[in-house]
Amino acid sequence: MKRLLVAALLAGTLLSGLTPASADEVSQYIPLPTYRVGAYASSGELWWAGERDYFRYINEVEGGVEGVKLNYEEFETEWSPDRTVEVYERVKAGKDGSPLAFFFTHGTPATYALLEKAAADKIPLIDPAGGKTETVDGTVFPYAFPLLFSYYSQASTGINYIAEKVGGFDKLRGLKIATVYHDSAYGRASQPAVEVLAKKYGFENIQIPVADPGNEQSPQWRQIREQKPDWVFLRTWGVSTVVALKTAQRFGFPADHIIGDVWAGSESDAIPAGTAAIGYSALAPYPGGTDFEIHKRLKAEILDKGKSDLRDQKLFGAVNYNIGLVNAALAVEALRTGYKHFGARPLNGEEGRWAFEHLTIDDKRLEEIGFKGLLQQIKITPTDHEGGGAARIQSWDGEKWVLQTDWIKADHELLNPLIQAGAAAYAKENGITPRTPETETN
Amino acid sequence: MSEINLPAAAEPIDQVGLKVLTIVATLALLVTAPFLASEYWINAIIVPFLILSLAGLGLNLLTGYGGQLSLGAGAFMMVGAYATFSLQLRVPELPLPLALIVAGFIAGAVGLAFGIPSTRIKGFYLIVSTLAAQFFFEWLFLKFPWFYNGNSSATIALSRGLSFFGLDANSPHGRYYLTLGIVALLTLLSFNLIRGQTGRNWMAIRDMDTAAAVIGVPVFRAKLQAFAVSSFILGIAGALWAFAYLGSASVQSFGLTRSYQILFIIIIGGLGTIRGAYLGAGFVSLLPLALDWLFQHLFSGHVDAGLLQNIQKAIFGLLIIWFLIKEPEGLARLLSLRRTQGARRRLFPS
Amino acid sequence: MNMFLETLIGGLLAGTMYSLVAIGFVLIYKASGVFNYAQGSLLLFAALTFVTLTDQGVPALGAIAVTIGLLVLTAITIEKLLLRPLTNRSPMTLFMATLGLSYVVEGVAQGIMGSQVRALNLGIDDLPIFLGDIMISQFDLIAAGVALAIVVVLSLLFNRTRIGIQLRGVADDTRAALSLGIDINRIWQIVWAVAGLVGLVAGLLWGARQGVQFSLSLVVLKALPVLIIGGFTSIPGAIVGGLIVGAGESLAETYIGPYLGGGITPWFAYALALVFLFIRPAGLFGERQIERV
Amino acid sequence: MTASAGPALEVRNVSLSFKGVKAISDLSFQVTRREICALIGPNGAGKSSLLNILNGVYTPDSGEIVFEGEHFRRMQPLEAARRGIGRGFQNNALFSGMSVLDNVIAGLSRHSRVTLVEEAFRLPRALGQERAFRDRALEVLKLFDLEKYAETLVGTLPYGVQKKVEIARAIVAKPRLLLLDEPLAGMNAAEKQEIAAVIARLNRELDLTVVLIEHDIGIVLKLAHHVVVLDYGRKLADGPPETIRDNPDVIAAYLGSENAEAAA
Repeated sequence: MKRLLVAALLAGTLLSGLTPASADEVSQYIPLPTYRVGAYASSGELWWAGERDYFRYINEVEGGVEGVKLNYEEFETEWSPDRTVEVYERVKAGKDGSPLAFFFTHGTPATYALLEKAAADKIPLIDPAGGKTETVDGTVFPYAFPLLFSYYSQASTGINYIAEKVGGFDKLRGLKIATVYHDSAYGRASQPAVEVLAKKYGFENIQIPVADPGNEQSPQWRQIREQKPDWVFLRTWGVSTVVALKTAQRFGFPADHIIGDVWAGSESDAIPAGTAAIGYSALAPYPGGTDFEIHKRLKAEILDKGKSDLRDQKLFGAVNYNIGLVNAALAVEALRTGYKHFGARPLNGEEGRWAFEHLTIDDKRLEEIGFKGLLQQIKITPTDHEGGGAARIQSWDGEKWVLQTDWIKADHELLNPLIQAGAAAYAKENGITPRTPETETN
Repeated sequence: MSEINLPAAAEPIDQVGLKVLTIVATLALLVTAPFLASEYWINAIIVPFLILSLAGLGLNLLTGYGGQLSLGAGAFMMVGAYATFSLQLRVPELPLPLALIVAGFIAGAVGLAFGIPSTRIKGFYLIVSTLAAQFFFEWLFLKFPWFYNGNSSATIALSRGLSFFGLDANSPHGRYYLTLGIVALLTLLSFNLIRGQTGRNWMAIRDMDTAAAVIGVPVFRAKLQAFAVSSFILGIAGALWAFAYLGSASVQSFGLTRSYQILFIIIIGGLGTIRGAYLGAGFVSLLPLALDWLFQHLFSGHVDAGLLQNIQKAIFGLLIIWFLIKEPEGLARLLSLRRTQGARRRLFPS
Repeated sequence: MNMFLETLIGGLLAGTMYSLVAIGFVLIYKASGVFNYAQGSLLLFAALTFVTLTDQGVPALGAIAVTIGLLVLTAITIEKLLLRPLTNRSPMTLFMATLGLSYVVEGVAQGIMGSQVRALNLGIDDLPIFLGDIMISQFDLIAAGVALAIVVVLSLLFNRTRIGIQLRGVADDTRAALSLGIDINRIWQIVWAVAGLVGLVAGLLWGARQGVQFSLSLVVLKALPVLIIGGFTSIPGAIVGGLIVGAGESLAETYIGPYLGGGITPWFAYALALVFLFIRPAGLFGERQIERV
Repeated sequence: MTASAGPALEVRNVSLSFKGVKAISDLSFQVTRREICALIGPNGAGKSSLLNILNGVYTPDSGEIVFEGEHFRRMQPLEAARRGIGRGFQNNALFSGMSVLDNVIAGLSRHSRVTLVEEAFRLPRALGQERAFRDRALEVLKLFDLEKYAETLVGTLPYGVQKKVEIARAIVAKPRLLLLDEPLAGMNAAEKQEIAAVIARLNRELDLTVVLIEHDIGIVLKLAHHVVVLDYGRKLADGPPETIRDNPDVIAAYLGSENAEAAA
């Protein structure tokens, strides 16, 4: 009996290696490494709901992208980079006749882990508002796309917003700005940018680490109480954001002087913090809310027809849900660009790269796809894999996120040399010859 | 091969023949595997399976044979990986195989240091020492940029790739043979240790450490040896995990969940057996795939994806409990051909 | 000096939050000799159940009653399906079984109730109070009071009720208790249920602090050094251990952290516990094991 | 063979307590070289605790032990083994996950001279030692007629056989002092006679000093040269078997009514 069980499991596994081929029409395969289990599931659940709802909308309402259906499939990773690598290996050859045009990593550490592999396999890694900042330089990193909003841009936009609040960049001189960060590669990713900004504008740069998972932060906030910074830039993630806001309240630091980054600015961060989050602002390359055109379309076609992946429809329009929508839209628009160039058939990795490198979403297109206000204008080029670098600022009013500003751009002139220097160092260390896009064909 | 002709009562000739046949078949399979399996199977299943087996073996020497419970397997893997990275970066003259060995020794020395408390602390109190190692190294390797050469992502990767005395081992096949060779060699060495005096000392301590001391087993030395040897193997496994499987790694690759995973491998596979590590690693690598497949075919579309994932997690937990209750010796015994060996051993007597 | 005092007091109060978690471990360890790794998951399960019920509009008292009922059922199930079949197995086997149990509890709890972060408002305003220059957290003060109340209630339970006295008998000498006809399985069920209740209290307080979500189950990692320092068998030990860990972490992060780049709390508690283990292997209040050969 | 004259073992004013309860109070006695000394007394008299002090499992609160002329405040288990003190336990303390042969070889551990590397690569020295250990262990097993069980997992054997394996393990490294805790417990009469004969032979042929704890007074009086009677951690009587048998204190306190009959 026991042996039978083991044998059955083994047989099942072997069979799972063989994929059933569905014949007639070939769709574009899109694997989604997801985390519905584990410490980060709370952000994940909504994110996948957004992605799936949008893909479903494209498939069922718009009949696919240029007629090509999207075949998306989930793989559980628990946000573990190792398991994401496993998923990547599993899917990189494509499925059911469709090659892989790109791979969503759904997490900065996973992007780091896959950087070299994907470059070797020629598969674009898509990690909007995440990834490795230097990979903005597409001449050294042709297959990495930290779309929208790199970590340097996050720091810069945050400082720009503070400058706006205090009445100009000259007023930054002499201010103290503390960064409370999750002590990980993610948390530290913005440090070089803040350093440069501090030098340029003459504010004092205080860096305070919070060790993972960060569920007790009194020492950190006591330090803040001692050093009395004027503003706090919060670069935490998961539970450490909630605890940071709660502890800030306890130590009497005003929430309206705390600015969170992208990954510290969702409902999952604000709701559990209760009153401590009122007035807290966050960078929003993906604003929350349901007032955007796309939400009306989704509500009518997906939610009201009971096809949504959302378990709790109250969370429709939550920041994490909208992250999913925007990511899905970026993928769809890139594919569309590619299909127009290569023909309406599943793309491979190299074609996928071309597609992303020629992705342009202007205001008119934003209106058409219903993302006006939710997504910034995008123009990706072979030398700029970010393509945006702006965010809106939203504040928590105790119930929901309220948008405070229009798109605030990061200071790319200041940041680009930093990024290029980092990319050049990487190229040297790894023996990569940066490509020269001008001379490339197609 | 003269033994085959002896009228050994224990093993009739046809059984011995069968054994030889099995070994030959296994060897043939191992060598030709890359040509039978797809690249996906080699990269994503077989190579990690081999490395996890090696890590399981390393932990099994300490926990299954030496009776010292450790929740720090990940930490020692981490030390091995970061040491290999540092050596390849800073001592480029050192060829990879030697770097791996030196890294193993560094991991072994670290394991030895964290094993010192075991001479005063017994049983599961020891998990404090091993957990301390786990958290300390997660912090250390992230905190000081020297360990990852200051790159902004805090990850480590071998910039020159894998090579084995001039042979390029970067292709899937290269990685497979590199891993297989190291795993096979370390398994053989471990096997030799286990059936010799060292193994006897470890098992004596596991079965009854006070009695072991009284009859003259050098408990202090043997425990430290167990920590050092186990960490040596774990360190090499960690380096392979980072560079032969993942390609690049960060502290998250060797977090607490990795430590648990290695522990589960040996519980499920069989504590205190060599092949248990392999069986357990196979089980742990394949079970999620099998459950995925099963659930996709049974419930796809009917049940919420989040629920599915959580059910799988619960099933995994149940299997662990079930193994501990029903088969404390794990798959190694379950699949054993010699089931008649008598009553069960009791590991870790209370 | 004020800074030092404030750090110390803040740390001590935060430490009682660790103690609250540790008490649940002590109860189970005393009665069944298990280091129950799943205590963190049970804590998550309890808090999640409560929040899910109140979100559905169930009044708080009703939600507590239902949660307690579920915890009792869980305790009985665990006793029947896990403890009983593993009777007389080594502490390490039991520990590993509870590791598996934590997967089951987490999977079931989050599978049914979802993994969204839930807010939990206990109506405690967490505004700072000042004692002279020294700032004290109101929330932590209340948590400390709750911890104290639990200790008082538990010691009354142990010293004044028949069940409690039987339980102490089981803890002191299982074999003798068995020979006296004490139903040890029932004792286990009761103790696991009580530990679940303590977990509920701890889960609610921690949940109010950081939201009810998966990471609640990680507080188990904070409880272990507390237990090592205080001793696995002593409830006062859990309190004192919590205070030491809380104060130690807080002072270390403030005064040693800057020299090491900060963020040292995850391992500092373990290093502290190791030091204590070397000095007093059984913990401050624990009983020394006598080896019988 | 080292010290010319004097006792092999001397216990001087040893006291031991657990959690404030006295287990042994101010106990002193001597064991002469090459004698079999029996410790008798009711349960809880402190007999096993005393053996545990002698080979370093427990540390006495006060007092000292003199073994072959050297004074010890506290003995370490490994040190005791190295100095030639062998030990059999009351409730079998065999290594249940190992074969009978391996259990006995484990008793030779302190004679091992090969390094980890030699063993991992099976270098000649490691193989040679392994062979020598195996031969020596088989030799001892033969003494107890246990060769047929050599490869059997020890936990699967009957209690009486395990008892023998334990004695074999205790003497395999040729100790000079052998401590045995109830070596005859749980055996039938024939087995008892057999083991008693082996103990007597070891004592005679190997010049082995033996300290044993035994409840079977009949065998004790025949086997032992010297008897020490303990009661509640104190020495009640000390002398050759004949005088012990007639000591009224002993009869009153320990032998009691039914035991007295058994002794007669």
